[in-house]
Amino acid sequence: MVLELTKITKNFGGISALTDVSFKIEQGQIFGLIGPNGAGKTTMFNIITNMFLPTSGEISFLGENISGIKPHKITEKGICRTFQNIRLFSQMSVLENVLVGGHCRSKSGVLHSVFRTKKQCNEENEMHAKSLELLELVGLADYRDTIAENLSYGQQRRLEIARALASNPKLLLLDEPAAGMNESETDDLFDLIKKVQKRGVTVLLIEHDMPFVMKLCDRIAVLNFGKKLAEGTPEEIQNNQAVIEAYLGSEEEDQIA
Amino acid sequence: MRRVIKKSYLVITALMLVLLAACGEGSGSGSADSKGSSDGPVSAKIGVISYLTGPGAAYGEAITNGFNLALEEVNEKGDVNIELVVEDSAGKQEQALTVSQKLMSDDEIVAILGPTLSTEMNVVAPEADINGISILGTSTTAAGIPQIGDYVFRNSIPESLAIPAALEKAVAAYDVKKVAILYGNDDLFTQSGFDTMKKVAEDMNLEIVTIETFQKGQSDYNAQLTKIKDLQPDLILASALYNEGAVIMGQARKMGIDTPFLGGNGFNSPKVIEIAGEAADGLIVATPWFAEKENSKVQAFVEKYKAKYGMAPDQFAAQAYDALYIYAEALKNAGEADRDAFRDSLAEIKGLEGILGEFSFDKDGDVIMDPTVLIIKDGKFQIFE
Amino acid sequence: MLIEQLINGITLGSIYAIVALGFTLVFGVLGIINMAHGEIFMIGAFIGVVTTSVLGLPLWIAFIAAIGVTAALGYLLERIALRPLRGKQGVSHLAPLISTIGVSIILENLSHHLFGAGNQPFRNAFADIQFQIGSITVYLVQILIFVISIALMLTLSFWLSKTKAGKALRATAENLETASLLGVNTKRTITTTVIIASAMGGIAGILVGMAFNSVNPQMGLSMGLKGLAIIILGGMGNVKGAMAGGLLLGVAETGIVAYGDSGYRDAVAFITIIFILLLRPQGLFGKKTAEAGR
Amino acid sequence: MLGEILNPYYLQVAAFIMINIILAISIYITLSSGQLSLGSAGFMGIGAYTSALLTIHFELPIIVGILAGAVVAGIIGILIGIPALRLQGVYLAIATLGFGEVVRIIFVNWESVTRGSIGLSGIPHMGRELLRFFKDIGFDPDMIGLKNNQFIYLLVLLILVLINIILIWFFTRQNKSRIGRAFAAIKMDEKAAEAMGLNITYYKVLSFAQGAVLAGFAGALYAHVLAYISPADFAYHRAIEILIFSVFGGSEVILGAVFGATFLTLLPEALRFISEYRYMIYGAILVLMMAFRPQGIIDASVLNWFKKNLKSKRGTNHGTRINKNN
Repeated sequence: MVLELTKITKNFGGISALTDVSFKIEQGQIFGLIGPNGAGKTTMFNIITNMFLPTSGEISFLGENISGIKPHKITEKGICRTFQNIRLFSQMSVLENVLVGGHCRSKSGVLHSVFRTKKQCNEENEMHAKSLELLELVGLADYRDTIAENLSYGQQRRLEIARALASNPKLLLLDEPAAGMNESETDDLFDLIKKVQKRGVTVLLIEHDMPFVMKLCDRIAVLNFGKKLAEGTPEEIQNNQAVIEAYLGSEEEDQIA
Repeated sequence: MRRVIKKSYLVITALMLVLLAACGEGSGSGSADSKGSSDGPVSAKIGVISYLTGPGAAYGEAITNGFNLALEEVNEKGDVNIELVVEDSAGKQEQALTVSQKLMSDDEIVAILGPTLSTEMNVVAPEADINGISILGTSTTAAGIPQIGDYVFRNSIPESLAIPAALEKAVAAYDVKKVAILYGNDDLFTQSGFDTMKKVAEDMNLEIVTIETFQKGQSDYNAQLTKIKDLQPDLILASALYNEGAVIMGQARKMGIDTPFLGGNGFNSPKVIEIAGEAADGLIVATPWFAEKENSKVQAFVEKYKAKYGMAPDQFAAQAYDALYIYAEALKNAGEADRDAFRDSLAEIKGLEGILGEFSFDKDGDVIMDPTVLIIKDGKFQIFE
Repeated sequence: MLIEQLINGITLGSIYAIVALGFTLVFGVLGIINMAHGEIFMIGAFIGVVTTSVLGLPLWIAFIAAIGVTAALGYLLERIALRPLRGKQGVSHLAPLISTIGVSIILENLSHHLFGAGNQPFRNAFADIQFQIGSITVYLVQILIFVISIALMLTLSFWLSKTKAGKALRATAENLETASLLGVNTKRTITTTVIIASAMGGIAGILVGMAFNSVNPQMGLSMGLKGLAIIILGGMGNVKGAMAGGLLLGVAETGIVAYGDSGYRDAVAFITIIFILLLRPQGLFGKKTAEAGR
Repeated sequence: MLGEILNPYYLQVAAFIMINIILAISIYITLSSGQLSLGSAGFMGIGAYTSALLTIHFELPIIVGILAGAVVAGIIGILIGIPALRLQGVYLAIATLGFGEVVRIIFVNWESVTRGSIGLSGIPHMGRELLRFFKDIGFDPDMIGLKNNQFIYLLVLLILVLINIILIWFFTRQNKSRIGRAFAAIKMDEKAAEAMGLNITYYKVLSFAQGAVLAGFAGALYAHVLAYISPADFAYHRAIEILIFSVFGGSEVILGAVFGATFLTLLPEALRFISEYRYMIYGAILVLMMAFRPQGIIDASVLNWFKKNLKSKRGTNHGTRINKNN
């Protein structure tokens, strides 16, 4: 069991964004979280990474209760995310972005850094090598010195994934990774996520592109108005009557969009 | 990359030196033959550090005017031939220190006049002392300045001389028992004046009913004055610069406080009357400078100053005027433009008659002089009897 | 003495409040702390001196002149120091703060050059009208200042919440882009805001001149920092909070002079800033918001 | 010969440039993690007073005093920094502004220790103490043809230049490490940085405290170069002046701070008439810089240009490290 959410509820000043949502993600799965806009998907991400505290409920990661610990500690434990509205360090180079991602896996303090001790040199070299390898993985190796904001939209999304992978996550949270991508880019993304899965990383993703989700995911949970509507394999979800009723209209809209 | 940083650093250093060289130019290009020759007048250059730009520029301007007026007369007389090298300190310690270095490193400069503020003097004087060049403050009244070193002098009367003189007369005239003290606590000048006031009042066994402070830029003194009014002192000791002082008197009179005020050196200015109007009546100050004095030298100075600069001289101009005469006398007695000879003859000066009165240095290089006590009555400074 | 000091405190506090209203208006709409507001206030005071004492014109003309000049300064401030920064890519949220600090320095030194460093008396017969209530003297100016500050606060609250222009202003404050989509002329709204805020600074300047008979170039800085403390005390962008905060600070400062150590008078404001920001960043009267800044 | 070149005036100006560079770096380092502190004058004052009082009353060696000044400023920086971190952007700027003023007011009022506005005079002067030391061991500046004050300020300048080289080296290296990347990431997007596993609190306090240490350090040096300090030296205007050094020169790279401090210290010396309009020019610089070049005169692209030109001249790169150009 990688992640287990138990009865997560979140209220924003009386309005409830999530109500009693529970699901489990197994090691090595690609887990999809779908639902219409405003269903509470991104809120769920923010709660898993502890950017928001849940009003009630419990989050357990690899058997450990992680509710209430600081967001940066969450990353250290092995959960890392991307953002729906890409949040790269836009003035940094591509390589630097990935290096920042590896921050929590390195230790050199101020003095080691300034005096460039052996330990620090090795660490920096390792981080560089690893970052370059990740850039290779996401297909951005040629852009290592480009300033992040000059990348295309699809490239930026892939860079965010590389940056998140640099923290050696056991669980990777992707918030609408395919948004704004064209067909061939989406296909590349599909391959990329599969490769990530092969590296032993569990993936939880939010996505509106239904064919993409159905093709990619091992298991899917559906949120609607902050409640879990259904959970199961892609086939089960596609055939779930409640999902079809609640979702059909907006699914079509999303397809168009 | 490291090398790049180093290299850029070098480039910047070089740039800096070029700029430095640019700003140093011209300072050393004085006449080569200004050193005293055996016959004719003793020639010398004297450095002046003055507060010429910034909020207090008016002080520096008056001082420099005083120097220049005296300079003409002194050179005309023919005993000495002095050239002034004027530098601006902008009232800042760092700048005063840098320009003093500029002056001190010029071997032709025999002695220094200035700087304007006591804060600047605190920084410059030790440096002058270690370099063996005489420095004389014409407006630095804070305690302890001539004691900095053997080469440090002043001709401005310190508060420790002015305040007791004024207070004694005021106590006698108004039968003062209780005093209130009001002072600006974020300024060296007024703080130093306050220290003296408090000590003198205690020495004279006066009851200090309250001590109040104010700060620069403040415009509302009502809270302090209401408190003072309530305590009904016989006299208010106010260590303030005339700027704030005048406003304080204005607000006090409006509030119905008609107690006389006694101020320090900084309070003594015709501007008080200008700003406060009739509310200025009842201000007592001790000063070496009284423009109405029936003395031909004083009146000649006032006339000339008015003619040349279009305004009445204040005490800063007068002190500067006398200071240059003191320097001329010292130079004449020294007989040569030598820094050490100059210092020795300067320390010897005694009983020199100037527009402020008879002037001598004590053993520290501080001033010995009897101040005149004045009071503002009917919108005019008058001798306080 | 208590009542007299209370009157002193309220008078001072009312002036603080008017200054703070200008601050809070600009912050409320633009999310910018206008560090030049204190200096605009000071210029307003000098305009008052020049019109009445130097030119010998009546008081009401002084008011109009001060409002006119400070409003013009507000316009210039918006055009030169604020507008170029707006909507520019990669400009940090600190840029307007730094830019307005720049304007404040220019204005302070400009007035040094124009009016001299010293105090200028503000002589006006109106300032001498007084009433005797028992042993206590109350000046008409003191009452006037209090009334004007209350009136300005009420007008501003009413204007913001009830009128169309005010609603546009508040829409702009909520979100610049949305407001512009909704058809609000945001450029004009912002300019209006800065102009009105500056004019209020001008009014405060004249009132100070009348109440304390003293105007100098340094008072802008000291008053500006006090105003800053007040809007933090009262909650940023909160009109009623600014009023309450102003009175509170005025009375507190007077209190510390009357019953404590006058040397720490200025510290009251700054310690207030630190404590409020650390303990209750939304201010004494503000509502808590989810995410401040950015 | 040597004696003629070494005009104490130049040396003195250069010494102030060095101190101002340290102050500018202190602003730069706090800004590098996206925090604007207007309290630098306050920290400078804390450093200056700490060192001055220790050396005057306890006759500690100057170097101990200076280090103590930096440390005390740093500790207070941490104490202020931790709670102040909850504040963002402008709020932090204002809280620090308030802090700086409170520090000054305490200096003014705590007369038994600080002597109030009278200020502390008789602070041991770095150069004069060194001169005494050299004379004690039998060395007279005359031997190499120098006057006392030339020798003093030459020594002071050399020490300050050395300090500056060390500091610039230190912070350049720190900048190129994960620490520097963490600062930059926090500056660009705090939330994303946090999600990437950066301990925001730690790095923000670190950069704030480093800024405080530097300001305190510069203040202590200032005290021992002027030998006299008073509360007025550490007022709001000083904080603004320090800010301008960094904003004008360039707040994104350390050399920007160096350039800004150097240029703006020289400007009024080189052009005397400017002195009168100094603050007006400062104000205009702030406004214009924000409008047209918010990153300051020197930024990464200017440096890259330099880098390119220098590299092509030198031809080969001797470096062995693979991670040099990040």
